[in-house]
Amino acid sequence: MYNDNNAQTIVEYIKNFTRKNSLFMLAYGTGCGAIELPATLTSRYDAERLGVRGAATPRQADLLLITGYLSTKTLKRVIRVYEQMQDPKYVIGFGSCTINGGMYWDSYNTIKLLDKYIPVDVYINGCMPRPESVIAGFKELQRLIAEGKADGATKYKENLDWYRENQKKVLKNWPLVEYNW
Amino acid sequence: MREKSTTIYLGPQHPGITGNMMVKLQLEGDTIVKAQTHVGYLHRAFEKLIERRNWMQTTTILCRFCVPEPDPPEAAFALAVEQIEGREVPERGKYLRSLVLELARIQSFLLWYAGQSGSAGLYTVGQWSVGDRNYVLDLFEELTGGRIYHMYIWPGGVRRDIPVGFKDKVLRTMDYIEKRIDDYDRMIFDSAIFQKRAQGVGIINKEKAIEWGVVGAPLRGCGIAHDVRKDNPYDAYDKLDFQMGVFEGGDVWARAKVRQFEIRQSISMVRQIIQNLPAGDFLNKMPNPMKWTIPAGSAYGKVESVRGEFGFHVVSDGSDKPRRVHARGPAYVHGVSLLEDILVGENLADVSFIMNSLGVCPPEIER
Amino acid sequence: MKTSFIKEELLFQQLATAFENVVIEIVRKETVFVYASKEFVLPILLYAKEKLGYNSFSHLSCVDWIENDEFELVYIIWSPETKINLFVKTRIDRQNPTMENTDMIWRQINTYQREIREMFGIEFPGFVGEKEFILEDWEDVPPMRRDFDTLEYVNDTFFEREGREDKQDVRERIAKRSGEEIPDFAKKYSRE
Amino acid sequence: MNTILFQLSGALATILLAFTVGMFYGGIRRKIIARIQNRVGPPIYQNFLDVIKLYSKDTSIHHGAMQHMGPVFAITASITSLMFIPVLNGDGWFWFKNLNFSGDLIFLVYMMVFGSLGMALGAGQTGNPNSAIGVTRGLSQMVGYEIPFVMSMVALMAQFHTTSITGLMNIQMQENTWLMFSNPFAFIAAVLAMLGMFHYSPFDIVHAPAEVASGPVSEFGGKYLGLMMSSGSIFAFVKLTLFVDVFMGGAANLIELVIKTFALYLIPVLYGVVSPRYRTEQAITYFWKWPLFFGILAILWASF
Repeated sequence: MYNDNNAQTIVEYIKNFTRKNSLFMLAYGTGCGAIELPATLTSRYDAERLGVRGAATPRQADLLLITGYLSTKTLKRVIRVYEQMQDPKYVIGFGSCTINGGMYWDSYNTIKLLDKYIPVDVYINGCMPRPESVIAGFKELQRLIAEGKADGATKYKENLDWYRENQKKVLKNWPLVEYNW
Repeated sequence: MREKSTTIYLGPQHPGITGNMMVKLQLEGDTIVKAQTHVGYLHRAFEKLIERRNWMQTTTILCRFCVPEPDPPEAAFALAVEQIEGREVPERGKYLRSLVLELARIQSFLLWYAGQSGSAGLYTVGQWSVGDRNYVLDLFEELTGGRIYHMYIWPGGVRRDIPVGFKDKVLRTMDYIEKRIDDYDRMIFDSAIFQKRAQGVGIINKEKAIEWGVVGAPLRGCGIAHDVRKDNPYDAYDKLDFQMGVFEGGDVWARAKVRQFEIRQSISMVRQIIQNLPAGDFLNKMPNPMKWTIPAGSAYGKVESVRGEFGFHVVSDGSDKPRRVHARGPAYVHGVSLLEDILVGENLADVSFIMNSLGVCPPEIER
Repeated sequence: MKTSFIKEELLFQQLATAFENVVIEIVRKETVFVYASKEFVLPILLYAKEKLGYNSFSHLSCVDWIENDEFELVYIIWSPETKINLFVKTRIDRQNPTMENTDMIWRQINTYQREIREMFGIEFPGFVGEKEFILEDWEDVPPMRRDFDTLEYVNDTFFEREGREDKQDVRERIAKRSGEEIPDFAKKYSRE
Repeated sequence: MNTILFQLSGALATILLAFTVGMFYGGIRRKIIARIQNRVGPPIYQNFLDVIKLYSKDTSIHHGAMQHMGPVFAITASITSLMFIPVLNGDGWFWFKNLNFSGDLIFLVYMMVFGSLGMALGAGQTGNPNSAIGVTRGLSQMVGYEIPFVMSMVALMAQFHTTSITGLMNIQMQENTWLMFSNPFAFIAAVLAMLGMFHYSPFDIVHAPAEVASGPVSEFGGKYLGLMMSSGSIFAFVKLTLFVDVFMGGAANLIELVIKTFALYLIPVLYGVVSPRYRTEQAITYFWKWPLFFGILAILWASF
C-alpha cells in the first residue's frame, strides 16, 4: 500500500496545499491597478486570511501581479523580475489592459497582450478590477495550484525561444540576460 | 579616510517607492549625496490618445491621469473646455462637482495617512485608514457607479443626480470618518517617534518653494498661503466657508499638519454642500456628444487637488477632436527635479517618507 | 451682464508700454494672451516675474500646428496679486525647431523642457538635462508630433488578441445572444 | 552509549519544541496584529505553511560560498544557544536538560551575537546593496541594545555571585522570589533591550521594507528564507526562555513555560503595533539613554 507512488502523491499534495495557502506576492505596482491592492489587503477584504502577503524582493516572491497596462519600459523590468523569481512562480494578469490592451489599444507605449511575453496563469478582467474580483482571482489561482495546473513557469522554460523572440520584437537595443534556473 | 559610496536603485520594484518610478541614490553611509529620478514606467501616451478621441470620449481617459485621486483631472479639463466654449454650469451641478471633489480629497487624504505612516513603519494606521476609505468609495459607487474611476464631471455639469437617501449616507459617513481620524491623529501626531522622524526632515524653505514652483500642501507647509480654491475660485468654492491650513517650517511635519487640518476642512465642506445643495438642473444639455465640436481657442483650467494645483492646457482647433491637451500635475514639479534637489543630504531611511509627504504620484508625471 | 476687465486692462497697459512688438489680447476673465516672436519670450517672462509679480510658473506646453509648419510654445504664468493667468505664446519653425533655454528663471522649466525635447524634438541650446525622460530607446519620430501615427506603430510592433482586430460593433452579437432587442436610442450611435 | 542516544533524542525534542512554539508565536503575532488592524488575519498555523512552502521551493541563486553559509550560521547559532538554555527548572522534564548543566550566561550572551555575524557575512557575499546597508544597520543597532542587555546580566551575576543560569534559577527557587523583583532595574533594562533584539517595530530598521527592501535577506529566497524563518522562530524561543529563566524563576512544566514566555512575548508585539520605526541613530540614542541608565542603576543596586 505504501509504495513510492502513493508517497509521492502525498508529498505532491502537501506541497501543493502549502503552496496554494502561502502566496508571497511581489510588491510591484506596474500600473494603475495597484491602487486596489491596498484595499484588497486591508480590513474589508483582507487577503491575508487566504495566505496572500507581500514580499519585498523577487527572490522571496511566488506571485507576480501585473497590475494593469505595461509600458515597454516596465516590460523590461517585469521580465527581469520574473526571471529572478524562484520556481514555482505564478503570474496574475490584472485588468483589461493586460488581456487585450483595454482602453490603450492604440497607445504606442503599452503592450497589448501580456501572455506573449510572460506566461500568465490567471487573468482578472475589469478596469479596474474590484477587490472582490481580485480575491476571486486569488481563489482561482489557488484552485489551479491545488490541481497542479498552474505551470506557467514550466511553459516559459520549454518555450523560452518563442518568448524571447516576442520580447525582442518590442525591446530593441536591450540585451536580454541569460536565464538560468 | 574616504567613505565608500554605494549606489542604490530605489525602484521601480521596491516596496518603498510611491508608484512605479525609480530614484537612483548615491549613498555615503546612510546619507544621500546624489539623487536622480527616473520616470516613464507608466507612460501611456494619454495626450496622444486624446488627440485621436472626440471630445466626449476623452472622459474615459481623463480620470486615469492620476490614480489616487481621479476627479481633479476631470474637473480641470471641464473647466478649460467651459472657458473656451463659454458654457455655463447650473448651480446644482457646481455644488455636486464640489461634493465629488471634496469626497475625492478625503479618500486621498486617507490614502496619504496610510502612505505617510507606512513609510515610517506604522502599518496599523494605514490598515485602518485604507479600510475606512472603502466607506467613501462606497459613496462614489452609489453616486457614479465606479469605485476608483468615476467619469462623473462632464463639461457643462455632472453626469447624474444624487440618488435617493444619499445625503443621509454622506453625513453618516462623514461623522464616522471624523471620529476615526481622531484615532489616527493620536497614533501619528502624538507619537514621539513620529515627531522625531518628521521634524526637520525634507525641508523646503520659502525662496526655494517659489523658485521651484512648489504647490499645494508642501507650499502651505512653507508658510505661503496659496490655494486655487481660494485664489481662483471654481465650482462652488466661493460660496463655501473654509480655511487654508498654513504652517511654518517646510518640513515633513509641517506638511503633515497641513493635511491634518485640511481633511477636517474637507469634511466640513461636504456637510455645507449637503446642507445648501440648491435645486434645479445638474447638467447643461449638450448637443449630440458624437457631433460635439468646440470653437477654436485655448484655455488653462486648474483645480486644487490633494497634492496641489492640477492644470490642463486645452487647445481646440474647432473640430470635434481636441488639438492638444497637456496636463500638469503637482507631482510633475515635486516628483522630478525638486525631489532630486531636496533628497541630497537626507538619510536613506527618509526617502520614502519625504516622497509620501510631497505626494509624488508617477502616473501624472509621465501620463 | 458685461464683465469688467479692470486688472486685465492694467496688465495690458503695463505690457504694451514695456514691449512694442507684441500682440496682447484679453481673452476672458483672468486670462491674457501675449503673442511674441521667440526672442521676446525670455524678456517678457523676466519682466513679468521681476516687475509685475508673476512669480508662479504654471505651465509650458507645445502645440504642433502641422498645417502651418509651426510649433507653438505656450508659457503660462500666474500672479498671486492679480490672479491672472498670463499666456506667453510664440511660434517657431517646425523644420529645425530650437528655442531659448529659460530654466534659469524657474527651475521647474527644466522638467518641461526635457519632456518637450523628447516628445517634440525641440532643441534648447545651452540646456543641461538628462536626454531620456519618459521614453527609452526611442528611434521613431518624436511621438507627440502630429505626423507620428500611433495606430500604425501599434500594428507594426505589438500583438493583438484575436477577435479584436476587426473592431466591429459587437452589440448586435450580444443582443442576439441575450435575446433582447437593441433599444432605439442605442441604434442612433451606431458606428456606421 | 545510551546516554548519548538519550541526549541526542532530548536535543531533537528540544529543537522541535522550540521550533513549534516559535512558529506558533509568530502565527499568533500575525493574528494579534491583524485583529488590532481590524482584520481577520491568517490562521495561526500560517507560518508553518509558509516555511514548508519555502523549503519546497527551488533555489537557483549562487553568489558564492558565504551566501550558502549565512543562513546555516544563523540556525547553528540559534540551536547552539538553545542547547545551553535550561528549558525547565528543578526536576522538570529531564528530556530538556541538554547541556544546561554548564549553561553559562557569559557564553550565551556571546553565542546570541554569533548568528547575526554569520548572517552579516552571508548577506555581504550576495552583493546586494540593500543587504549591505541592512547588515550595517543591524550591527550598529546591535551595539545599541547589547550594552544595556550585558549590563543587566552583569548586574545579576554580581548580585548573586554566579554566572550559571541554573544557579540563578536555583537561587530563585530557594528564596521563593523572582529576580525581576530582586533587581527590578536589571529587568527593565533587559526588557527594553529585548525590544531591540526582536527586531520588531520600532526597531525594525534592519529589514524596513520601505527603505532597504528586506535588508539582509533581500537576496535569500526559497530554502534560505525557510532556514532564516526557522532560525528566527527558534531564536525567539531562546530569548524568551532565557528571560523567563533568569527573571521569572523558570518554569516547572511546559504549560507554565508557554504562559510565561507568551506574556513576555506580548511586550514587543504590542509595543510594535503602535510604534513607527526609529532610524538607526535614533534607535541607538534610545538604547543609550533609558536602558543604559537602568543598566547602571541595576549594577549599582547589585553592588550595594
